[in-house]
Amino acid sequence: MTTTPSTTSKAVPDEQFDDLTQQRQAVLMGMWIFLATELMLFGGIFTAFTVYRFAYPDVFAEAATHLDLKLGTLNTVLLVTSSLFMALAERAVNAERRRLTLTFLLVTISIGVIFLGIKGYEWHHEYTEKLMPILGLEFIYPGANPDRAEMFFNFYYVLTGLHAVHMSMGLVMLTVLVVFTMRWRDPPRLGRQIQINGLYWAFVDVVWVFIFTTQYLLRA
Amino acid sequence: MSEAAANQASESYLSSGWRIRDWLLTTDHKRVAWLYTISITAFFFLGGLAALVIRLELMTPDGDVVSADAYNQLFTIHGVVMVWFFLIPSIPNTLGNFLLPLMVGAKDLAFPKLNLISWYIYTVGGLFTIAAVITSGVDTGWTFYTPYSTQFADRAVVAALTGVFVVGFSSIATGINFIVTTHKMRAPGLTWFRLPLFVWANYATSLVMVLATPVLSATLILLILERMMGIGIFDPALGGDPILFQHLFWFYSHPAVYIMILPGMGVVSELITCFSRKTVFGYHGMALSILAISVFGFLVWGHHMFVSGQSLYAGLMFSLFSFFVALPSAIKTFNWTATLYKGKLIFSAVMIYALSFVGLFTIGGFTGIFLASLAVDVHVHDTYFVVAHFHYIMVGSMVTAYIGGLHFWWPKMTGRMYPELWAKVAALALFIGFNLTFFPQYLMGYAGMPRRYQTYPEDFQILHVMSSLGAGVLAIGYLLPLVYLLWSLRWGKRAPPNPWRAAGLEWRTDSPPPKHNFLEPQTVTGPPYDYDTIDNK
Amino acid sequence: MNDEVAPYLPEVEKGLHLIPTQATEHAGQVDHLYFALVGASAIILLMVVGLIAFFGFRYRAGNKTANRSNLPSTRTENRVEIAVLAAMLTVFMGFFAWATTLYLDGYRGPEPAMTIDVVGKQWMWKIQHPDGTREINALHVPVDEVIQLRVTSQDVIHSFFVPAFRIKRDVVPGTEKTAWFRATEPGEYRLFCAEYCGSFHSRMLGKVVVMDRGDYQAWLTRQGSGRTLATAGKQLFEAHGCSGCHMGKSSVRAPSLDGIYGRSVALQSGEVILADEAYIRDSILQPDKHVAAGYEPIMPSFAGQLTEEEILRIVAYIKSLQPGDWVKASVNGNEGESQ
Amino acid sequence: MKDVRAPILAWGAYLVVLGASVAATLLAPGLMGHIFSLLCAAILASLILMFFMGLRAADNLLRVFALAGLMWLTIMVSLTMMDYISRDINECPNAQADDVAINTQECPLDSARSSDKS
Repeated sequence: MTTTPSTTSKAVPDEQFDDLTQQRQAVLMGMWIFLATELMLFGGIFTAFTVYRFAYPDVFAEAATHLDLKLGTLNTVLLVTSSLFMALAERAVNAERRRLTLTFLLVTISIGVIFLGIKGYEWHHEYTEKLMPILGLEFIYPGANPDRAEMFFNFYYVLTGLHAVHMSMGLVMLTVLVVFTMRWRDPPRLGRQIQINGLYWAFVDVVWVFIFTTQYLLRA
Repeated sequence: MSEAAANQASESYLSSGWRIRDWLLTTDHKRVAWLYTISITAFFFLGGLAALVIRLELMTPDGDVVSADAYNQLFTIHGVVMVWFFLIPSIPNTLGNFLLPLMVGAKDLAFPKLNLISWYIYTVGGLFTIAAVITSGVDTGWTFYTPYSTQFADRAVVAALTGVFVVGFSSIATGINFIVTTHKMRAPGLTWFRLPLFVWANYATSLVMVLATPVLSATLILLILERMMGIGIFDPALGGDPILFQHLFWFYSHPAVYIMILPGMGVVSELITCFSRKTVFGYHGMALSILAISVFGFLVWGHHMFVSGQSLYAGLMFSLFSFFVALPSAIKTFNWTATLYKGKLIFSAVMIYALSFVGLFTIGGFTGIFLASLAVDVHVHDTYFVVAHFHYIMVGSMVTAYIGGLHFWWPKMTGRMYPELWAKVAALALFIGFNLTFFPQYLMGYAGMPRRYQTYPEDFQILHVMSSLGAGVLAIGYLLPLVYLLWSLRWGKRAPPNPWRAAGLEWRTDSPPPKHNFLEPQTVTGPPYDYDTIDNK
Repeated sequence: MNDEVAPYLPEVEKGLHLIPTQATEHAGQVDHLYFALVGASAIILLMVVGLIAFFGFRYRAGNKTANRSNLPSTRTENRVEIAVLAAMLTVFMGFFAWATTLYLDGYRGPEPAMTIDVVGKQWMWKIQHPDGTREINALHVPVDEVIQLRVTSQDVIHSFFVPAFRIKRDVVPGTEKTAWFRATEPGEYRLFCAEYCGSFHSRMLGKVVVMDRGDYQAWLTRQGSGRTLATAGKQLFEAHGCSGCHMGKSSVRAPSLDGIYGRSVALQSGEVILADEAYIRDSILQPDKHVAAGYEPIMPSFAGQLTEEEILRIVAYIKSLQPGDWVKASVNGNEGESQ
Repeated sequence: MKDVRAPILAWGAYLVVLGASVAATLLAPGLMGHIFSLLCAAILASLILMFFMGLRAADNLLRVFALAGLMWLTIMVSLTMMDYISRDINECPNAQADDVAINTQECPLDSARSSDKS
């Protein structure tokens, strides 16, 4: 939203704003509203999931046991750790510590990439187990009611897939921030940008908490 | 300040810079508003053209103008274009974009670049859908009901869905922009209960856009995945439930109706107060009822599904809520009427538009009560009664408000006056044409004529012919303003800053306004619509 | 109207009825509610328009004599608003109660005398009576009996809509819904599909025939006698050599006929036609008229070789065939399920 | 660099709650375990919202918007579930597309009829 590099390091608000406080509040508010829309986006899919979770409780609980709980838990830990480093990066940039900011951002990105790697490994594993009922792939389910279990896996792929898309977008934005941090032109502005992106990154984490809980933990 | 600098600052937003990039890369909300106006007008006439062919086809009971598939594609084009590319963005993105910053005394919207991007998203998404629909055809209707859309309609459904999905982001961007602008960028002294009702209406609309549109996006994602990748969430063959699609779809699409009508209510409130020369009756009630509609609008989506097979209790609940949501609308209608009481009424073209709105909205609103009544809805559901009802709201009311508003703020937007006499003719043509088109549809709806029928039993022909003739008159009512408004751009009289002696910050600046809207910061000291003070000055 | 559906259009109920025929008691009750709603809205609309007209005249800008002093205070405005709100709330809740009661009456009917199965399919209605009698796009029912319909769909969502009964029920694949009615007037009434279902949505029409109980029994018997007719038809079918081509292990030369009745058949010409009695009859007498897609027009006409009665028997036989009655393997090519 | 204690502590608390949630799933599967896990999810989400997203220090307006999303999500889920809880999703469990193929010997609905609620 506010990606134009400012020409001076002196803090000047964008032309539509009266002062920096107003700008900061406006941007923050805009981001929170955007996150509310993201919540509703995932919420639509969670609503559908809830409907079927109630309709086929046993089948879904059984199907969940076919996911890899260890890797899922590991990923949850990784993601919250990356959120922690993101939060630390925000504090580092506010303290005008360039190297520290850079380090924290890079750690955040690395953990994010590892997360996606593990997720990809999980998908691959499920693919080899023939538990991937998409694109006309063979679906061989070793339990009762394969039709309804297929529904569980449908949701699993939609939710984790959409989440992975959001992660990837977050990673792209974080990479841009790394470039900005290396340039270190306007630290207060960079601080705002890191704060906004940190909100997004943490939100993706919140979504993951619910994906993890509903997909991995509600098992028989 | 030197004279040259002063001149430059006070130069109108229209006169500075006419290179292509000055328009296509502008971040000025007023220019973006124009970009939107142009796209929206194009889409409106495209959708209208489809409607005219449909009405032509329905002149006779047989399918003799177009083939059955072509007919289905036509009403799909009409629905998709009118709902997503015209009605939803219409007032917020044209008048709202232009006026919201002016009305709150801001230099621009909070995120001008986002505003420009939203236009690109909208236009690209819209053109993409149109291209898909025209080259390969989509015949699902604008509702995309499963399983027809996922398994049986063998055309460019995915492309159309993608286009609609993309356009959703433009709605969201606009919504965020408006909400933040209203919250954070009001002029000193402009408290919430001093805001013009137009701002209230756009604020409420934005809330609905922001909270409802993502659900549509989620639904469309599921639909696209189901169609492309075989992820069958709604597929009955996999134990899925097609009704779930309807729940998710209408969770967006019913509030979307309020996205369409609320801004119209805001516009009409402005017009009626100005030409009654007095403040609106029950300002607080008006503002709160706008908010109430936007919240209650989220609780009633199930009334689209009374015969679909949702549970009995869900039906009862949604019916009850649907009656509730009619209450604030009833208050508003009453207040508009009461605003006339002891006013000094001037029957300009704008006022005729506004009063047409009140009449048409009353009819459309009350037939909404018919549809909220379970037993009656079972009979008229999916018949022309419903078609007539929502056209009374969305075309009769909303488009009338839009065109009325366009006239009212035309001098502000362009610096030119439109020809008053022609405007009156157009307003009357619109009112008469509209009623002639859609009133017969109520009658044939109760008589049992289902909607989306290309051929029909001969008994209904007389009503269909009336309706088609009305559509012709209506077309004139829409084309006339297009002609004389364009004419006025060049030959219209120059407009003074405040030709209507109207209240509101937007009238304090020049017509057309300078780039940053106001030459000096504005403050507000009194309530809105203080026409007593203006007239007695 | 399209030729294909013309035979199914009801004979009666011609001419425009703004209020459709009231063929059930429920229809009359719905109409009462409708009239009340129309009345209430007319009153409100007249009030709004009347006030606008009255104020418009009285307080027009040119009228200097109008008394414009003593505008209502905010407090008065609030009171008036609340009064309007309360009045509307009362009216609305009245209508809600009325409409809901009526709906509940119509939702769960009395104990049904019979249950008829209805299956929607692009673009026809298939109906099966309790005794197994089947019909297409027509529903014969006895008068004054509580008829329960059990509706489902084979493909997309349709909606079973009989205006004269004021009933409508969406027909959703994968679910089974019920609707009921008790027709009070013998006659023929329109049956529409009210939920958009694809290309020929507007031709998915039918009729409901309400008959006196005796007539209904007679009708059922006539349909039932189809079984003995069919047995005779089978002998004719074999005697005239039809089975040679149509029943062969690999039906290369001619389409297999089991289960053809009531199906959509793709024709060589690219059209799709409903295999009803008329179609089967035409195919016997004028085989070149509708050639099934993928086959040569080699079948000879049997016009003049068969008596009308013999044709009826053969038609009855073909109608009685179910898919798989013949060798499963021979069912190919001619499936012709449209879409 | 100030106030790094709070996010690190929050992170620690997160890991503890997460551990409890996973343990509950493994040790006490079934309804109680599920409810516990969902409660844990709510706590985990709140921890992130409060400490990593700064909602603890944010002004009320932001909290309202954060809550508004949640509120509307609740509306969507509860009203939709209201429909599903009060009807049987499996009204015709066997009436899947294949079974409903017309032209079968019996009425397509017979199979559904025989399998439940006769």
